[in-house]
Amino acid sequence: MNSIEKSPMSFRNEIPPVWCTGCGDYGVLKSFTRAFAKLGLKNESIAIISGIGCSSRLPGYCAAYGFNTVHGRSLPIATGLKTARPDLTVVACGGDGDAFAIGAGHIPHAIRRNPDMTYFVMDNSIYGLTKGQASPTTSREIKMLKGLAGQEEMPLNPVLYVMASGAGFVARTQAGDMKHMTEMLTEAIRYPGFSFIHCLSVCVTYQGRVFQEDLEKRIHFLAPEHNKENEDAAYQIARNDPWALGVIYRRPVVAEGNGQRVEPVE
Amino acid sequence: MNSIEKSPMSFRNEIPPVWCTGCGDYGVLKSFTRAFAKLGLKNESIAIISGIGCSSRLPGYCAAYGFNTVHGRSLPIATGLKTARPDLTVVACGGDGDAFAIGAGHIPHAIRRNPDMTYFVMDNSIYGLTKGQASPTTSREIKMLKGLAGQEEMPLNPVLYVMASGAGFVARTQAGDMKHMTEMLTEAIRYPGFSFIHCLSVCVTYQGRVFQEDLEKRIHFLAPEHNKENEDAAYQIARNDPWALGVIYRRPVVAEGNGQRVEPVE
Amino acid sequence: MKEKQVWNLSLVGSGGDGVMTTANMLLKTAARTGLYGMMTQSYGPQIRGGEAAAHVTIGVDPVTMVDRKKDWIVCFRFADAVRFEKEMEAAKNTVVIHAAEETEIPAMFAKAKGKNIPIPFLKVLQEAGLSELAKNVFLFGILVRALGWKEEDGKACVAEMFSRKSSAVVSSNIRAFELGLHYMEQFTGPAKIFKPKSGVSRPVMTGNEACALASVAAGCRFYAGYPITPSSEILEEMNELLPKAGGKLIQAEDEISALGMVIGASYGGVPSMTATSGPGLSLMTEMLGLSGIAEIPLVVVDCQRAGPSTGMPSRMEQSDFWHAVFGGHGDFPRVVLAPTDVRDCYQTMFRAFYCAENFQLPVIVLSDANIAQRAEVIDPVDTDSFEKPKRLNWTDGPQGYRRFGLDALISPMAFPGTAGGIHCIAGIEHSEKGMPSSDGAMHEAMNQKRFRKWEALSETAVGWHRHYGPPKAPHVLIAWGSSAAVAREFAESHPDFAVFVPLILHPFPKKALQHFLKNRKTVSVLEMNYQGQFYHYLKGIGAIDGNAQSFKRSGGQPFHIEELGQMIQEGGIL
Amino acid sequence: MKEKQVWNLSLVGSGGDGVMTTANMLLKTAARTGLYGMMTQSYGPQIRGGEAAAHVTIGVDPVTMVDRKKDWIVCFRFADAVRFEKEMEAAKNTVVIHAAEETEIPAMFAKAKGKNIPIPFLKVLQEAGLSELAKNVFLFGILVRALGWKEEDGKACVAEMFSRKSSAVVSSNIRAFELGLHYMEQFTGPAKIFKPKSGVSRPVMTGNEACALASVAAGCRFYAGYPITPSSEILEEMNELLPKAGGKLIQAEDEISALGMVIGASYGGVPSMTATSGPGLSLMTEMLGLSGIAEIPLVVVDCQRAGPSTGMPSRMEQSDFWHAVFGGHGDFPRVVLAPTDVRDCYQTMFRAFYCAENFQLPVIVLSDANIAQRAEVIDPVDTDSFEKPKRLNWTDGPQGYRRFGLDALISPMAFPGTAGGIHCIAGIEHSEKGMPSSDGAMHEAMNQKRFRKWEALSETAVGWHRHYGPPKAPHVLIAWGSSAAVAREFAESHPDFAVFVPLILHPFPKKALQHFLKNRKTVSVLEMNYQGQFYHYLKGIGAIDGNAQSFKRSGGQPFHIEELGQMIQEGGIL
Ligand SMILES: Cc1ncc(C[n+]2csc(CCOP(=O)(O)OP(=O)(O)O)c2C)c(N)n1
Ligand SMILES: Cc1ncc(C[n+]2csc(CCOP(=O)(O)OP(=O)(O)O)c2C)c(N)n1
Ligand code: SF4
Ligand code: SF4
Ligand SMILES: [Mg+2]
Ligand SMILES: [Mg+2]
Repeated sequence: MNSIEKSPMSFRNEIPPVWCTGCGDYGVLKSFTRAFAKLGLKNESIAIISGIGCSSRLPGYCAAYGFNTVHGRSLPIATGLKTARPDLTVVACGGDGDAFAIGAGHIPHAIRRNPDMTYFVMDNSIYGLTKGQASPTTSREIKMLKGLAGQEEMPLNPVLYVMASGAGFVARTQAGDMKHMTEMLTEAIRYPGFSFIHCLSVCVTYQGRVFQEDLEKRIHFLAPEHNKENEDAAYQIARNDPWALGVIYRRPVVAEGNGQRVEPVE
Repeated sequence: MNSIEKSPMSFRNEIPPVWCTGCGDYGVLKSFTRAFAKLGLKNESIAIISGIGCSSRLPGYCAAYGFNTVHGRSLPIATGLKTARPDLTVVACGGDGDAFAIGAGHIPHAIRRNPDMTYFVMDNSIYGLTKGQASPTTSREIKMLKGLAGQEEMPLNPVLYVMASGAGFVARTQAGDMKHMTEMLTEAIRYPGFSFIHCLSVCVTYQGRVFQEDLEKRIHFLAPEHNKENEDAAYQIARNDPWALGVIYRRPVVAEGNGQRVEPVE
Repeated sequence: MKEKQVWNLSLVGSGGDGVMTTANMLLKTAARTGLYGMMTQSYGPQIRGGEAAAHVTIGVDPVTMVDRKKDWIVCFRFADAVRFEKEMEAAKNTVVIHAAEETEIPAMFAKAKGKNIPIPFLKVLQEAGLSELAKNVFLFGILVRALGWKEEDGKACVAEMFSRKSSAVVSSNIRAFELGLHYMEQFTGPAKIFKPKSGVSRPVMTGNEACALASVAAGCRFYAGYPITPSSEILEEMNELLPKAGGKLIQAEDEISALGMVIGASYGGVPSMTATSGPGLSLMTEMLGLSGIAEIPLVVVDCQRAGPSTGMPSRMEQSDFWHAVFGGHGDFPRVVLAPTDVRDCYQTMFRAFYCAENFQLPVIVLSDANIAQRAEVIDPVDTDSFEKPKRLNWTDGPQGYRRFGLDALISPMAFPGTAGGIHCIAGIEHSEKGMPSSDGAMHEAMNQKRFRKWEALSETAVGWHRHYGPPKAPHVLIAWGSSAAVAREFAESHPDFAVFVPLILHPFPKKALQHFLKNRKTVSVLEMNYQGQFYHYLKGIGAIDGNAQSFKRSGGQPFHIEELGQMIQEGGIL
Repeated sequence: MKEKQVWNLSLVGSGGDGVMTTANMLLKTAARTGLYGMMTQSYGPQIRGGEAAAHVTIGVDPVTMVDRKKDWIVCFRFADAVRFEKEMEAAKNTVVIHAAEETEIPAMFAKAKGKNIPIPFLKVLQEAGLSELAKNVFLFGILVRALGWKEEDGKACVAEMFSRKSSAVVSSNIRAFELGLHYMEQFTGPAKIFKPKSGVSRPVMTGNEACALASVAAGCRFYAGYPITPSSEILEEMNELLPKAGGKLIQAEDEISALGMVIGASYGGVPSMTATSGPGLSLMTEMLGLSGIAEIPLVVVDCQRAGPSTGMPSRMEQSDFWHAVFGGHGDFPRVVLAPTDVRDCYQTMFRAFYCAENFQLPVIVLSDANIAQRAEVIDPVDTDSFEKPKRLNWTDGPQGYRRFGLDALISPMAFPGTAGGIHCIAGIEHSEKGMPSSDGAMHEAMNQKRFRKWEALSETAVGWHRHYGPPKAPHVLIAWGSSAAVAREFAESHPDFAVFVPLILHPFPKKALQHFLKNRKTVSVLEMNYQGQFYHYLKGIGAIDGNAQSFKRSGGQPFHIEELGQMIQEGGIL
């Protein structure tokens, strides 16, 4: 695949991001370019489809085809594109609000269809772009601390949600670790079916330092003995360890048809 | 509660249902009226909120307040009603298309908010009202057999989906067993928090006899030793036994506040 | 004015009576013998198995509408017939055929002094050793005789209808057919004899089938949709057609997703569409705006039904017009087309893709429950004569590709995969290269760019309208969609009237109308909705003036000709 | 025409410079001293920490708009100022205050021959032992002196601003304030002295705050919403207010759900609302129709921003008008209101709930990014004088409750819990009792019923408009929403002009306008959108004729008075 390895910078355009200094999204952008380079992709064969949010600005900074669509709809648009154009490498991305609030209904269905594409969610547990309202993943503590609406609402568990919808590849990473992000993304893109990456990320403006320190304290890599092809083990992690980083689940590829599909397991 | 037990018929109005002869929804209607009678509810204190579909016609046949809303939106409307009017007994209901296709995005959020209401889904694995297209729960075999769109799509697992969203009460029943349905519904309404009932049902017109026979062959009650308060056990059933009937999960009620809420577990 | 050579028949029954099959066979046989025809269906509230009526009109010339006045009415149960009272009128010469067991003739048939033929269906079939299920084929035999059609044409149709069944089933149905044919002889000679103008056999199809066939012919290769009455057959038909044409189809989880997928596929360079009805169109509103600002071609067929909200799902109405033209926040160009009948669906879909692909904007086709689901015998369509949609793709060029160059009327599209055309687009207002901009001047310039296309399209769409009636007729009726037929029919028998029928509603062919209206005395706009949506639109754009009248009512049954006559009279025109 | 007593100031900085805080303190102090004022904010593309500008106007009389021509401009970095060039004009007398390090004065200030005052902010603060963070309070001191305000008023404001901080923070900021106050003395006496007409202190608030406060006062007890710029502050404010008023709030997962929850709560008998912006309004389309057919009261505030699609989220536009009036499949009545400024939001929200609750239909309030987010010193509002919304509830009665009785103009609502009022409603067309019906005649009757309410409401809403200018002025400008201010301002200095401002847009006060237009020479409609949405609407309903002119442009900055002057000139009116 990597006949001539391109530099990550060749996947970055000249546009300066609008993100706040210190925003986790900068790291994600770097890891995107690194993964593309590592995979030896042609720039024009990549399409990055996002919704709306700070994180959804990402496609605008890549030297690849990009579409910053409307709030919550990256998956339908990416699915349509990939279905019509299976030759492309399609990556959908966006924030936790985009994915799990307004976009939540598209997730199980994108997964059921199992297109060979990757969905990368930058989860800062807040609505960044609209200035700090609670997202579906905001913890009750933070909502109470900040006096946000929805204090009685339990947060959603993104990894469990996609597992339950039948995703074949599920990983978690964090925006502070470029190396790990790049690794996860590379593996996800290579996976011949729908792959999901949950990226813990920091919004320095609306989540701030306490959140970041807490995150850094809690995250840890999956134990090396974790068998990612074991669905039971994956469910254990998904349900009980929201801070575990790594590939949580990878359904074995039973047959690769012409569309490079993973055999769906019912 | 049951000072004077009313007759189930007192919860039925005079309107003849439009359903096909033999439709599973007739049984569901009966079990609704039986459960209301058993619970000794006042007719006017009940509000049944549905979406659009054959099954969503149900509120129109009950002697209770009813609202046959628009396709896929029973949960937001029911949540708004229950939040504004906690004194009411609110039951949302509808079909598998209504719930898991167009309505799928509202489910995790209704669950996160944990209003004290019940959601009853009549799952006939087909779009009845629109004449037999595949729903998110239609099996791949049936789609292939009938030449329906979406043959490569894996069906959704409703019980697993609501479990992963954090539902506190999850049961499965079937439209052919009035006694069991009534029992499940009674227990669900009594549960002080969001309760979900997955009701396997038959569409005689678009699913027909083979489907029904298959269903009857496979369904079975949960083993008596199943501990419904054990989340691990519940996940095992949810993941591996799509034909098990009974209360699959019941999160213990930690504290009943003034709003009779179940303490959310994060 | 010569008498129209048509025969109007209604068949009424309940689930299991098979009246729809009989009606279908009738229409197919008409088509086979070189005649024209149309069939509409009507159901009671029951999901399945309730009362149902089929209304069939057979004619020597193309049939444009089903008359309310019936030549023949067949009913298995009078109680069922009464439920469809509003759809069929028993006139003086109406022949009523009914099951012999039904003895109390209801009031609605009081006027029918034609003939009254009780038939003991079950008895006759039993005596012939045939199952009750063959009742509808027996009836078909009766009708073929009544129409004086050839026995072999009827037989061929029966054979075709049951071609997937066992030979035993076929032969017993053939016997039932023959039984009907001969049974009728004891009562009457042929009720009506048509001489077809030519013996050429023609296709029979519904508007939804025509939309699907035409779309694939026009180059559509991606469809995503969510089922909804009365549009679902387009989804189902495309599911048959697209794989064969190398295209793809997704049944989406909802309408937002459906149009999102269409946008994704079209962004990928593939002509794409969806179909829906009012509630779905409402849900697609945000996506329409995205298509507008990001200049992504797409086609939406809206099979209108009575609204608002869930409304009356199986009844026609023309009340989504305002939403099609004005729906959605912000300003963006869109095109709205409307076929008037099944055959029109062909040209309309070609034009829809032409507008979408060539001008990079969203196109809405306003069909309705009537056109969508009625079956017609149509003259074959020569799609080769239609202009093929063609997207201006960017293939290569100097550095600095600008997706939204302000200098071009139509900016070439570089779709993913095109080397050297890399760019990022958004639903956000943007610079020429697609970068986000919040500059008011750039926004104005981009609005101008987007609407310039729409104006250019308006110049291209010359002749996308029809007119009928004498050029000097003092009174003009403007009508669109399936309501155009009744206006046209009215004008045929009223030489004082002329009719203008736009096939493109927005941008509206204002010049053509103004030319047409020269020296006329009155102008009226006919449409089926409560607020007079099209009428107000025409006034708003200055196409008609304050003296024009609005003829309108809510949806339900199609307009009938007496109704229009009454509106015209009440409007003081006649 | 007398000179207006106003002072226009712009403050430009980057994140951390704290210009918004300074501007806020200025406005609050103005309010405290009995003056009026207005403040608008503007940001660059950076999410946070980028360039920002605050535009403040202080006046003796109520301030209706921020002028583009500035009396003073303060900038910490010239580079930032240049980015806001379109929003502020440096005129001959403009005083420019800038950081001393910034030496190259950009071209935009070339005309400013007023004064040019470089200030070494850091140095002065350092010398006084103060942190750089106090820069903006130091600046506030300078401005208080320039305006000749009382020291104690300024101090009180600083103390209030930092009231949640430690006393050390408060006292060091007070020192910074004093430093500024005295620093300025070396350069100049007061720049402008206003004598307030009374010393009464007035509230300062944004349009979004006013909407929230007024809604709760009007009886709203349920809110569900999804964040979106520029409406999110209504959600945030309601989240503070509702619990105290015994109400409930839900942050929904999307806008469809938000309006669904509102419908659910309102169905339960509780006055309910949501707020959103264009993309959200588009998504709410289907729910609006449900409210219309099921006759469920609800209020939606749409803080319009530049569209279509995501458009320019922080920029104003008036381009959701068509969608508000015409959006949605099928026919259903709805009411559209528009405040023209922050204070108007009070009365508008009362009227919105009055229309919704009393007439059982959906009401859309068209605010915009400008009104929503600008802060104003307003005269207190006497909400007691407003008519209180009142729903006609059904309490008890004889058997046979009919939710949609055709005999009543307003049918009483029995909400769940009401004994004896049990019924089922639907988005499906229905009988008087709410049962599904697919009968065309019933559909027509129900449409009539629904629109009768709307017509009755139209008769009630007498005087829901304003006019300005001489009754015999030959030229009329029609304007709505925040664009009304510039029309009014123009007319103040042009006695040949009169202005008509509808506060209810739909149903439109046609009679009042026609009365107002008698014997005028020209009529023009001013609005901020590309297609001239309001203009075409007025023509469509016959409120203006073909001679009327349309003055319009896409959104971005508010109209300024020279711009309007030019439009009028180009229109051949002046
Ligand atoms: C239909 C619609 N509703 C709401 C919005 C406003 N909006 C823009 S981004 C956003 C959420 C941002 O949060 P998230 O998706 O987590 O992204 P982040 O900014 O945190 O990266 C919202 C509510 C919108 N643009 N469109
Ligand atoms: C917005 C919208 N989209 C589509 C429809 C059409 N529609 C009505 S019911 C239905 C699905 C019915 O299936 P299900 O929910 O499983 O109910 P069932 O009829 O099987 O009981 C659909 C697609 C609609 N009414 N509204
Ligand atoms: S607001 Fe938060 S998420 Fe948005 S750019 Fe700033 S730090 Fe990043
Ligand atoms: S179509 Fe199916 S689901 Fe609908 S009423 Fe008939 S049997 Fe029931
Ligand atoms: Mg976020
Ligand atoms: Mg179903």
